[in-house]
Amino acid sequence: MTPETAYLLYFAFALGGAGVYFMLPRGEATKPAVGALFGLGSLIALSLVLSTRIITPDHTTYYFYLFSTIAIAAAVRVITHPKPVYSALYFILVVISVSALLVLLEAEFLAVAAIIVYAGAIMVTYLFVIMLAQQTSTPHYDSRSREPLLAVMAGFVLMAAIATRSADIAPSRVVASDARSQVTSPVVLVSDGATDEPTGTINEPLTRGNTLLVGASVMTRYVVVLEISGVLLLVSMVGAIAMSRKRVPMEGYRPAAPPLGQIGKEVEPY
Amino acid sequence: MWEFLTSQMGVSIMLAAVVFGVMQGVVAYSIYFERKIAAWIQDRCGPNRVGPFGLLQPIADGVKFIFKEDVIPGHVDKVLFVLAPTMMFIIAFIGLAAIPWGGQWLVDGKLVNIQVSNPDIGLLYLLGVGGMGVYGVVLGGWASNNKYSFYGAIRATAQMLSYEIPMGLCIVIVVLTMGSLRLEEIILPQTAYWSGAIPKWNIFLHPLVFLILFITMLAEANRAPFDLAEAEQELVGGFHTEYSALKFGMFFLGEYAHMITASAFISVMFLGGWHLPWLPWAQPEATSFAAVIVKMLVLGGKIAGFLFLMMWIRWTLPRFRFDQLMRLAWLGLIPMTLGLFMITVGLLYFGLHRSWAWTCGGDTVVLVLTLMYVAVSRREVSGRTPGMNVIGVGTAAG
Amino acid sequence: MIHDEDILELSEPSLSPAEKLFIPQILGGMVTTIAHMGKSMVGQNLTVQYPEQKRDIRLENYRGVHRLNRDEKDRVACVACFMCSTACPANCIHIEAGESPWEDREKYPVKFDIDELRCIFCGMCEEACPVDAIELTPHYDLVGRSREEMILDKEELLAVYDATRELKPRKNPHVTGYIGTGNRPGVTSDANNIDKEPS
Amino acid sequence: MNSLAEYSVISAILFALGLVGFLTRRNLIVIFLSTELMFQGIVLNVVTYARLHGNTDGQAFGLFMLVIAAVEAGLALGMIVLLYRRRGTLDAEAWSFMHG
Repeated sequence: MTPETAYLLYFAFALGGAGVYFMLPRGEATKPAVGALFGLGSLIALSLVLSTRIITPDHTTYYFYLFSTIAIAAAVRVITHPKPVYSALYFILVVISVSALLVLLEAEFLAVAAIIVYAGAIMVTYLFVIMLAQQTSTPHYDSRSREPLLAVMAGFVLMAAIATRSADIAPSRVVASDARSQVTSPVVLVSDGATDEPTGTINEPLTRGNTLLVGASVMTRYVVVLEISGVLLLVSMVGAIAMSRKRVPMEGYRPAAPPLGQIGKEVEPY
Repeated sequence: MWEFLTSQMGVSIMLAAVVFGVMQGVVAYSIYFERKIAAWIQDRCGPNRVGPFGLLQPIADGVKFIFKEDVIPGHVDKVLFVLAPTMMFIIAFIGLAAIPWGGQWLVDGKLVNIQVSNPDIGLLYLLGVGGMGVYGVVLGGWASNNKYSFYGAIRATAQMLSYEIPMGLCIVIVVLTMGSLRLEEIILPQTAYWSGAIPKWNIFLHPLVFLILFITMLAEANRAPFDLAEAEQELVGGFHTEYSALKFGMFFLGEYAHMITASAFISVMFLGGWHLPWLPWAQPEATSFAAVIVKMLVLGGKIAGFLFLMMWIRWTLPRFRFDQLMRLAWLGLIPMTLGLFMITVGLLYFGLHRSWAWTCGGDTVVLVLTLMYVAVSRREVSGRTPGMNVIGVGTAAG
Repeated sequence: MIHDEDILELSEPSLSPAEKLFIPQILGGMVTTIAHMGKSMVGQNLTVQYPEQKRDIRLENYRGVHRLNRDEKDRVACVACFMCSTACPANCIHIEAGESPWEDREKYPVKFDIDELRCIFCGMCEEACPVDAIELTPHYDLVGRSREEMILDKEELLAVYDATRELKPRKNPHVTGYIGTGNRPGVTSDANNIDKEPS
Repeated sequence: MNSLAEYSVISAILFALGLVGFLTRRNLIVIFLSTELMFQGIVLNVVTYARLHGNTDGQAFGLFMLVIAAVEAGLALGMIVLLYRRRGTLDAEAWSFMHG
């Protein structure tokens, strides 16, 4: 990565940080429109950086840009939307677009599994809890964030650090560490002529069925992990049931009784 | 042009357009037939005013849905209120993308799949899409900001989450038997014959799994007797109480599209998809264009059969009560499918998973065990068991 | 007050295993419904095709739209005694009385409005009328485009009489002694005979 | 054909956005949503690198991550329901007295 592209990347992240800061709920000071403007600028700068990495554009490139844009925009809305229901829905959008990116990476099985598990089960449960617990009016703790400036700075500095490092993939090291891999497929490493830095690129798809490969991997090399995750699921099931089974009133604490007969006036229905 | 049209992508695009267009009409007419069948079962005539035998009724309904005033009540969450029926509609339709409609077509010396998309993970795709189907109901119910709608949404959530487990297990059993997640490869082994006479359809291999999958499909499609989300007697209209005009129409169409997707899915999984025994056009070897049409018609006939079965069941059975619904899933279907799953895995280990005697024997064992459990269980249908109302006593107000 | 002997203790029927399994019962129910469906499909259903077919109703006492009867000289038979509006439980009859231009009675209705939307078609007005001037007809498909249209005034009520005179002739009220306003076909009650005697 | 660096940049962005959300938001449910967002970034990254290596270990670990996410969601939601019942609020600050 040349210094110019690195600076452009940092600029993109700075713009993005500003955008997220403006969009984060801060009561009256929230300016979603300004934030969206900054975010748009950031996305454009980012796409400029990423476009330098394209070797030969084909249709996957356009899909990549489409779905990564959706993923980032939706992710920003997940953390900035004052209503948790919308956050959850935007998160479903993130899951779907990340799954699309996984499909582009030829990981169809994981992509669909993510949709089934996240969108089909986990997020439904989240929505269930949100809808049961949350009123339609936005409570104060949703309209005010905690230390938005510091958090945004920390997050985006981290983002810049990780992204800059991971944009510098050195394939020679990667191939060396891949020597012990059992299930392999041809990886063709193409040199990025513009920057004279090598970049890992795949020209040939995985030949055997993706599900078969994942299954072989899970059932042979990582079978212990599989067993452990099964146990973990069992433990969490037991834990969740044990936790939500009985309501234990706290010592001396009485929950504030909701005002009677006021539903629809002072108290919004749910 | 012909080159493109006969390529896989051209066929996929055309098929997508055709399927989407035809399905709109089929969905509309399935509403008509639902009303007709309901009427016949109840000794009535059904729609017979618009056109001969009322055949233009769906068009009249469509016109009405479009031109009625589209009310958005003031207290609703507008974005989600508009989004919910759209989601219901779209999610019900996109499942059709993975259905293999007509086998393969030999054109210009190359074989083309009559399928919008033939992903490696067709079954999982359908499962994922089915899992998303609940969002329309949940969002519609919550966004309406109406207690009845909300109850409908909550019921739908709990119901779908519960019935997804036996459904997934049934699908896993089929996958274990057929050894593939690709729908076309699930159909192909089913086109063989036992002793030259009986097609190797999975329904003969796993009748109990078929039954359970059909029940869970009914529940997933929110059909009677599992339509608690819209129980008119208790919840006014359930999740679509506040909806009117085109939005209500989309909920309505979405429900029927969901039924069609589920029927196509279960036909492919258990009834050999486009295969019909002894009909030479509907064999995998037949790849002419006429054969493709015949295969599509065969699959369409199977879908129509399932639709009729669903409607017949709807106008026969009363709705479940919610605790009955939950008990059926958690104490009935899930243990049964778990037992079937383990038996199938065992048979797979010994290589007997495609032998009729062994799989049906396994199904019988599970059925007999269930019958024995049911016979000795002291629960009555009313759900009023001794000590049941003790739960909840002495808890803090929430 | 509910007496002990009126209370019927019920217990749930105990179910056989087949009934607990639902499936045989479900199949039995489905056989029943498909049998009904087969019967209906060959045309044996009970539905009356309403605008073309109409159910047979009893003309004498069907309580449909009101009418104001005319007497033998085609005058309105009402004497504006307000009995009907007093008896009306729905308060749907509004009468304004005026001095009668005829010699044989003192008052007659200048205005006689019935709000058919408020009316509950109980027939109390018919019972209350001393001269059998107001009656309910077998005419039941009354429609309108506005609420005002559904308030029938005197002329409209008389028109209803003209329209239904053939279908349901006016009773011969012996109290008024009017003659020639028609006889009810097929009814040979004492009332008919009594009415004829003064003539 | 894309180079894989882009995918890892996207995953880094998702991860960091999840971190920002985790730090700033006060609603318990949104906090857990942010952790799920971080999971998404990680899954994408792992699969990207696995693709680079040409094997499927990353996808296997993606699957295990899904399991972890499900476990986390089950426990976290159970806990949130419990906390909500005690306090009637989803504000994380309502429980700040638990420190030390």
